[in-house]
Amino acid sequence: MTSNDAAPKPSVFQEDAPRVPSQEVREADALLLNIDGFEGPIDVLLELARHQKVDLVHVSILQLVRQYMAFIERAQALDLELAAEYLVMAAWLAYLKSRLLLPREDESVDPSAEEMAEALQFQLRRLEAMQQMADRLMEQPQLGSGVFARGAPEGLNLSKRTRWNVQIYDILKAYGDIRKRAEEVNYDLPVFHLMSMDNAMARMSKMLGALPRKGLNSVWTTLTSFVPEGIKDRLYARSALASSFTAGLELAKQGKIEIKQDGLFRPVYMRALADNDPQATPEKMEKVS
Amino acid sequence: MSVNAEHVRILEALLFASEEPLSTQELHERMPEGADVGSCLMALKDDYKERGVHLVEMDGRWAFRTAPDLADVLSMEKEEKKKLSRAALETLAIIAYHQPVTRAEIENIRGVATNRGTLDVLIEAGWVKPGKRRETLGRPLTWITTANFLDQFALESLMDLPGLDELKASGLLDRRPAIEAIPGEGDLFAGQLPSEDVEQDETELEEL
Amino acid sequence: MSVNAEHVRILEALLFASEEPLSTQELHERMPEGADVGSCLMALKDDYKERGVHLVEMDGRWAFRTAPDLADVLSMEKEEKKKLSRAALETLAIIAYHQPVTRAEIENIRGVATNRGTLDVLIEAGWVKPGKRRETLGRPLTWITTANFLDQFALESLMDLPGLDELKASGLLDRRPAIEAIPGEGDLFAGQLPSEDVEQDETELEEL
Repeated sequence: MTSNDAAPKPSVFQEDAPRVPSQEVREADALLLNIDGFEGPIDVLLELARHQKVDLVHVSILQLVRQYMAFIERAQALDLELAAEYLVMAAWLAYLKSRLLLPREDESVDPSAEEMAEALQFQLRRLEAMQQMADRLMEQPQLGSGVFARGAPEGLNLSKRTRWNVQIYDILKAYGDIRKRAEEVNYDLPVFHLMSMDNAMARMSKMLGALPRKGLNSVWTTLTSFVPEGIKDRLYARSALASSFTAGLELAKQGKIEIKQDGLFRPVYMRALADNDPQATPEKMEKVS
Repeated sequence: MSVNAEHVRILEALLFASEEPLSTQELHERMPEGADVGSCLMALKDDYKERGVHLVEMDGRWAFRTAPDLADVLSMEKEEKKKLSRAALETLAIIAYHQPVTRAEIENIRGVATNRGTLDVLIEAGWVKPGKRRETLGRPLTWITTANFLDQFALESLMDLPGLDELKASGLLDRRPAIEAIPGEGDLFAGQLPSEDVEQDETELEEL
Repeated sequence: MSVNAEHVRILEALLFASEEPLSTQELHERMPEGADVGSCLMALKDDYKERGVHLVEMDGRWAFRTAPDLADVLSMEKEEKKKLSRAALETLAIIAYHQPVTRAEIENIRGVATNRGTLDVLIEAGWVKPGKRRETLGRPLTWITTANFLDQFALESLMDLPGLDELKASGLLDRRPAIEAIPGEGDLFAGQLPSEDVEQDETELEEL
């Protein structure tokens, strides 16, 4: 902890402390090292709350929200893939934070920001309690280590009937296996709805043909504008983008268009070249993400 | 009124010889006609209560086990403790302390969806099993711990779970969702509903 | 001279838990430093001399054994524990889930013919019994589970068997990963809803 940390008093509601990014970024980075070890956003929040080194009953929700935001920002800055649930939680926390900070005017809004903060705190306390109980359970003497059954039972013949060694697990597993088998017999290969390269190429050539050529009033057109609009199927949309890009590269290679990009992750632009433009330089393309 | 000493001896021998805990029913079948199994069990349990071996009851089944307080001294042949994943551990604790509990409730408490391979590990170990269905919308299945679980963790009953009283006192054994980890559209805060409605969202999860 | 009561307790637990008779030397090694193993053994032997279990010495090795005079009452044949065959297990599972179900239907679900012997094993175990005849051509016999079945698996009712969705959620119905391999994250097309889950097609499974 550095001296410039505003060390806010632990209370559920309080002013947002002045931002001290270096500190939070450090904490976020420490957490990010462990991202795979976390069981979702609540787990991260709990870890952050533990850093406050106060009883969870007194944990500062606002501080928690800020630290979580720093965690998310850092992850995005480092281009780490975060599961959607982390982002949903971030959005929810941002909403909670704004509610906590805004002067309360509309009393009818239910539940109040305070109730929401309390609920979050309860959730954290309950999860922490369960984690502690899991540890305590494991500390119990266990059968086979600490507590022992008779080591050499003489054995009893309890009844004339054979005793079957079958557990409920065996039945459930057997049924699961049967269903799985039945399913695989009728397994239909999933039909992926994708845009083919040929398709994209035809589409792009047609659209480019309709656009002015270089030398006339040629315009740079973004790659995404070649992708059909209003695609609902996410996979199809992604394939359309990929195919259009590849088609663009192919057309550039053929000297029919040129491509530019201003920097990493910037939009990709394309424009048509005149049919026999001597300046046609397919190598014009810069780094593309 | 004294119990029949010979009957206690037979009971003792039966329980010593058996490889598995015996139910009162099974003991009845093996004991001489007219024996008062219940009284014999009580007498035997009392005989052993100060000894290095105890007579314990787990969910109506009886067996001799070494006294838990000797655990440290007895760590002789160390049997490999089953390594449970953190997720499985947490899930086991939640089922033990919150039972009967639905999967949706477990997910709510953990704030994360349950991976396959979490519950089935616990079922396979013989520690949890399906309980009754909850009589709410969707009739979700609940999960509970088994007699095996008690035996494994040297507990005579669920009342002996460590820390149970503190948890109860602190109100942390409430299974209801606190906040929805994944807020639904419009309703960012589905947690603080009156208790009748609390189960509602459960069914949504359960149907996934 | 009295022996250390705690040492006797430890000795008792050690002998109880050991799979094999233990020599005085082995006991020495496992007992706390300075324990008088010989005296403890004598004291313990004396404690048990009237009980249903005796502490006996065989070739310098010590073990608990049930009292010889009880041999008749106990009839110590080791009971045999058998595993159910794969076919029997599956047949039992299908009857449990689909009852009342005819043999033809069982074969249909399993995808193989069922031996007569498979059902016999289940009938003999007391887990399944004939139900009503189906009022269709040929009036085939149906099969159902017994009360014994519920008993054996500690189920309160057939309703408490996990459904397909619940089996899947607990990892008991493994599925091959479908589209999972294709990365679905990223926000190239923000605003378009992620096409949720891999398990989508689950609903297509016939409901139980």
